[in-house]
Amino acid sequence: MFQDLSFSLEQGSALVVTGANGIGKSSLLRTLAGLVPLAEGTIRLEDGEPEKLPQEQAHYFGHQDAVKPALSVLENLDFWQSFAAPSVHESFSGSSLQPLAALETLGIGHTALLPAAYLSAGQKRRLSLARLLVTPRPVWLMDEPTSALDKASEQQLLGLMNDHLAAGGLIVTATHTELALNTINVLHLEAPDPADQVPEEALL
Amino acid sequence: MFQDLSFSLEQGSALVVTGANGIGKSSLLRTLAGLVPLAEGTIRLEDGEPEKLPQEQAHYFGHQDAVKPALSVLENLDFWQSFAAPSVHESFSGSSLQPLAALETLGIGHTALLPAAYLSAGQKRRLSLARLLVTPRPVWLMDEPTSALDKASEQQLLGLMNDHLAAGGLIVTATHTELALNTINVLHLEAPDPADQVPEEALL
Amino acid sequence: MTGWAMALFRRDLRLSVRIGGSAIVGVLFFLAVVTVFPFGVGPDLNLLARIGPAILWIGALLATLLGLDRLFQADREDGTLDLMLMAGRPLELVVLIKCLAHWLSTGLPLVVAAPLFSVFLNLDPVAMAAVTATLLVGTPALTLIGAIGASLTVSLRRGGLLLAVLVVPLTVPILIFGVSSADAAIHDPVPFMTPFLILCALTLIAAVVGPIASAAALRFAAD
Amino acid sequence: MTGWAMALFRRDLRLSVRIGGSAIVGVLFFLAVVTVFPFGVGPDLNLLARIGPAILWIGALLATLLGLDRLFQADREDGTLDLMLMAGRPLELVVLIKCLAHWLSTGLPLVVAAPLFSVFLNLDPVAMAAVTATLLVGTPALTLIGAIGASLTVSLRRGGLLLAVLVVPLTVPILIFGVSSADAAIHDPVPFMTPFLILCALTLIAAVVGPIASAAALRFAAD
Amino acid sequence: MDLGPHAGFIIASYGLCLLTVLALIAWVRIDKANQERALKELADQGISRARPDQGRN
Amino acid sequence: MAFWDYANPTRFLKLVQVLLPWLVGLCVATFAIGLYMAFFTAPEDYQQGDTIRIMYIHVPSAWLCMMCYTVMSISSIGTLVWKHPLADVSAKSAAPIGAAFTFMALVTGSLWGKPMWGTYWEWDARMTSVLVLLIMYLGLMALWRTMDDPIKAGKAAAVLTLVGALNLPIIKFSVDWWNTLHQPASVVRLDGPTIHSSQLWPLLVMALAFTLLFFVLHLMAMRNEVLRRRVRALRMRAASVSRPATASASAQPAE
Ligand code: HEM
Ligand SMILES: Nc1ncnc2c1ncn2[C@@H]1O[C@H](COP(=O)(O)OP(=O)(O)OP(=O)(O)O)[C@@H](O)[C@H]1O
Ligand SMILES: Nc1ncnc2c1ncn2[C@@H]1O[C@H](COP(=O)(O)OP(=O)(O)OP(=O)(O)O)[C@@H](O)[C@H]1O
Ligand SMILES: [Mg+2]
Ligand SMILES: [Mg+2]
Repeated sequence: MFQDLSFSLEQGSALVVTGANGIGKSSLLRTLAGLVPLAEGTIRLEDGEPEKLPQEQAHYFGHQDAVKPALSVLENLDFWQSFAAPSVHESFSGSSLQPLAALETLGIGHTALLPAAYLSAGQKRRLSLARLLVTPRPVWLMDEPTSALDKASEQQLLGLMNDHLAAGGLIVTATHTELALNTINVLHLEAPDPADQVPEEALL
Repeated sequence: MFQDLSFSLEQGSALVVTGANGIGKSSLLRTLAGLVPLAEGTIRLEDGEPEKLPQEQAHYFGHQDAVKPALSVLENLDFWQSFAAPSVHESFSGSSLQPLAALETLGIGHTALLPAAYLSAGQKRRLSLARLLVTPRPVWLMDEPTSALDKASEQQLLGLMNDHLAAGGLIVTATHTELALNTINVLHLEAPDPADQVPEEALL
Repeated sequence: MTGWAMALFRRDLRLSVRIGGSAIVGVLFFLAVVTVFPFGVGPDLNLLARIGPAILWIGALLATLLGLDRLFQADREDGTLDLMLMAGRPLELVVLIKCLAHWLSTGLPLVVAAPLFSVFLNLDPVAMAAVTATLLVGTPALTLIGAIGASLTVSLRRGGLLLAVLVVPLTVPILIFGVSSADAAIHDPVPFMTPFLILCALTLIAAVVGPIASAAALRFAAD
Repeated sequence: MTGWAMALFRRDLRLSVRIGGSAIVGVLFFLAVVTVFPFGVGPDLNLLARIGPAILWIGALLATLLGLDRLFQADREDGTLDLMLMAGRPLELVVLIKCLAHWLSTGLPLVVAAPLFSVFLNLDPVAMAAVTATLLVGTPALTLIGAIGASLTVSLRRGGLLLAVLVVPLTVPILIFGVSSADAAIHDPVPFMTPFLILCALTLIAAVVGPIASAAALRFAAD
Repeated sequence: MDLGPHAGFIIASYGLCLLTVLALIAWVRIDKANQERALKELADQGISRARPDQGRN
Repeated sequence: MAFWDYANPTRFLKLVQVLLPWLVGLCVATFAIGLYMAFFTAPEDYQQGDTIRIMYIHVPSAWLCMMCYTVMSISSIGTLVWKHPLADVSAKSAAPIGAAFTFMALVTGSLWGKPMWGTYWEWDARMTSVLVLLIMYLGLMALWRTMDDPIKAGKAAAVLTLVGALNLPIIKFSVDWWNTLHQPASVVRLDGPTIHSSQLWPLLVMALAFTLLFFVLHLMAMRNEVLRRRVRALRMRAASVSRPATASASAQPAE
């Protein structure tokens, strides 16, 4: 899918992936998350916990919210806190919040006891975001994190992302809008000139 | 769902419905299309065919394309031409195209014989739009008609809409963007002050 | 048939042929039910012959009902159902035609497979013919009644099992008369035509009640 | 169980209790299959008693397999499955725990209902106890084997019937030993324990093979 | 009182009926308590019916 | 006119409040009388001995399970034709009660059948159609549980209820036909001879008691259902109304 793509990212910095519709931003993130197998090449997290795979030290925040409507908001979050293995080590000083505190931070504390079915799309998204706050992991992979969020929540999200960077975390995010992050690198994906394309295996 | 909403629309003019996310634009269009039952009030199409329901004289162009991937593009369109009952009368002079001509008009004539599964999102949307051209009906209900269309197709769509208006048709459309239509009325939906809300029947 | 009806019929047939799977999976499920019985009951050929018609009927019943869940769901998910409601065609007829196309593509293969499978159950030729005849007349009724369940569960993600549960009580009479006319043909003294005619009558009733109830349910589910 | 396993288990149980339906619908389907048989076979109590264990086993088999289609699908559709793959927990264990929770909420009710339903089939108390015991040991195996089918069909819209067709061949040994140990208990001379122990062994094998195969299939389906 | 040789069946049927009725009563009571608790929780959050119905039918 | 006035949910709740204590009292009293009569004044049957006492709960619960389906059918017409919100509340809350009465009829019938016929279950026409009725009740309950929008669920269930109402006579008829074909008249039962008045009176009193019990439970279940819908609507409001509070939440994670 990708040709000649290689990049490395320093601790405490963010990589913003941009490019046209359908160019492969989401696919890149899913590859980093270990959800799409890598045809060639490697992903390495230096200075991480060596016995863990890179994706086990990363949070993926994609288009789907993984919110169960039948459970209450708090139950949803509690589950992810217990289920996702935390990953901490010396160079990443991020700490984690308690579920209720995370919900408060994201402004949906008042819904904690309601079934998640009653949340609006934006509220669901914030609940999904709270996952990243309750389990510390150094890498955040975020696919269009600001979609379905209004302006205020977007600001708040940027604040959280900057805090994560400040704590020594990494962020890779795909986006169509400008993000005001502190330490930022941009990776712009472009379709190669068709004449340039290596005939793919899949074309057979 | 709506309180105190009433409007009437003249032959040959367009109504653009605007408002914040989740305010009920789509619901309004679906109500007009007869897909959501009306709790109170009436929809009347004066000067239409009296023996038909209003929704049987209207085309609905919503978020879903109703395109069957297993059928070819032409088969998809042919089906809708034979299936949807046309509705013509004196004050609406709109004529209809043959399926192939409609596809050509929308710039997807070359795909006519391909299975619709091969179309991109934007092409599917244009195929869905071709439905409105092959069966004449005076009222067009369009929910965010420009979504997934690029600039050029958007212009073309506006041209078609203006033609429809010129032929004496009616258009009701919900949109977040500006539309350059010739005869335009705007209906802006706003959330009522919560204190003002009449307790709903659903509240029991 | 008028033009639109023919167009709908052809489209539905084409879809089920092209998407494929559905007919094959239905017949395979039928086969699975039929083969599982000898494993359960033990290889007693007389016993199998005795309960053979029942097994075939029950297999056909389950295969039909469980295969019906996508009858309207596919159309609802891509927005086709909305447009059908607005097309200005009587919805009852639309349902009837869809059922017809569905039966042709998934019910008829079951009927065709029944004589083959009855070999596994040690049925003699008369019994084989009788079961096939009753299935030919009875499975359309199952499809038509099942359509009610399909439209009731059109908006649910877990349709299949619930559909079967809702519809099974409604199909009891069809099953009873289907099996008893097959049995009547096998055991000479009892007349075959009486239950068979009742079965035909039930199919006709289903052809009226099914589409009407199903169309009503679809209208309510539209919103 | 460690914390995360308990959390997963509790979540899955809660979900199936709250979303409701699934257990009720499974038992109802079981009941429907059991009642449909006499309609087919005729109200001959001796014959029913003879094939009763088979009917109960086949009913439980179908109810289990057809109820499995949402085991992973629901989690895949809302993105939960992706996150589970990244959670850093052994996927085989995750599958095992999900199967356990699923069995508790839909398989166990079937086992509990079996003695009740066996009254309709005129089973005597010994037969009733034997069938229930074999179901108690055998249905977990059905769930575990069925999980393989569930993960193979996780990305397909029409899971139910296809899943059953894929998995039925794999479950034949369980069915055979289940029914034959029930039969053995009923007809004194044959020893009950031999087939019953084989059934237990099959369940243990299923508890190993099922989660491993199922986890592999889920990993491939992830992309 | 003597219920004859089949006393067990009589007692069992009356007993099971009693149990069923008790289960129904328990269901109704528990359900009511649940709904009222939910209403109270909402009321504590300041959410209650905005205005009582004023004869709107 | 009175009916339509009380058909407003709020007034309905008030009416229930007033009516319930009386109904409960009446129900308990009737049960006391009925049970006393059933066990102490009613004679034992010369054929069946004391097992006849099972009749005093079997027959009323059998009647009630059919009446309950009738109530649900009427309510379903109310839902589909008049679109009245209380109609589907009534249909929904009747289903579990109907299922319970059907269960009672089945259980008492089987327990009566064992001493009388020597078997708990016979695929007799009457018993079979009651069993099918039970499946229908349970299916309706499952349908209601799986759809989360109560309005939609109500309409779907109403369609199914009415189709079932059409179907029940057909089932009854076909099952009769089916059974007599294979087992002509092997079932001896007592419905031929007219019952003596010393047995009829306890039966009627018990039937009255069961009917009152049905209404008490139905009213209570309907009240719960109204409350449940209120909770649902309020929760929706709770989730959406306080949305503005979000913007003011602190932007710093509390570290
Ligand atoms: C599970 C088994 C049984 C079921 C489901 C059942 C069901 C019913 C039903 C639905 C009725 C009401 C019929 C009507 O009023 O039209 C009824 C009435 C009655 N049943 Fe049963 N029954 C069962 C077993 C028995 C047994 C074993 C006996 C007695 C030997 C019995 C004796 C009666 C009597 C005496 C009546 C009243 C007859 C009448 O009102 O005409 N039932 N039963
Ligand atoms: N499941 C899939 N099967 C086949 N092709 C796919 C699949 N998912 C994505 N693709 C293709 O992969 C390409 C990259 O898709 P991707 O979703 O990564 O794009 P993107 O850059 O995220 O676009 P957007 O800006 O719309 O989010 C697209 O051409 C798409 O058609
Ligand atoms: N199926 C549904 N069930 C319950 N509520 C719904 C349903 N669909 C929409 N709503 C609610 O109805 C309201 C109006 O939704 P609608 O889709 O009409 O908004 P919209 O104005 O079209 O928004 P957008 O700009 O996002 O398209 C929303 O508050 C939504 O939560
Ligand atoms: Mg993307
Ligand atoms: Mg909209």
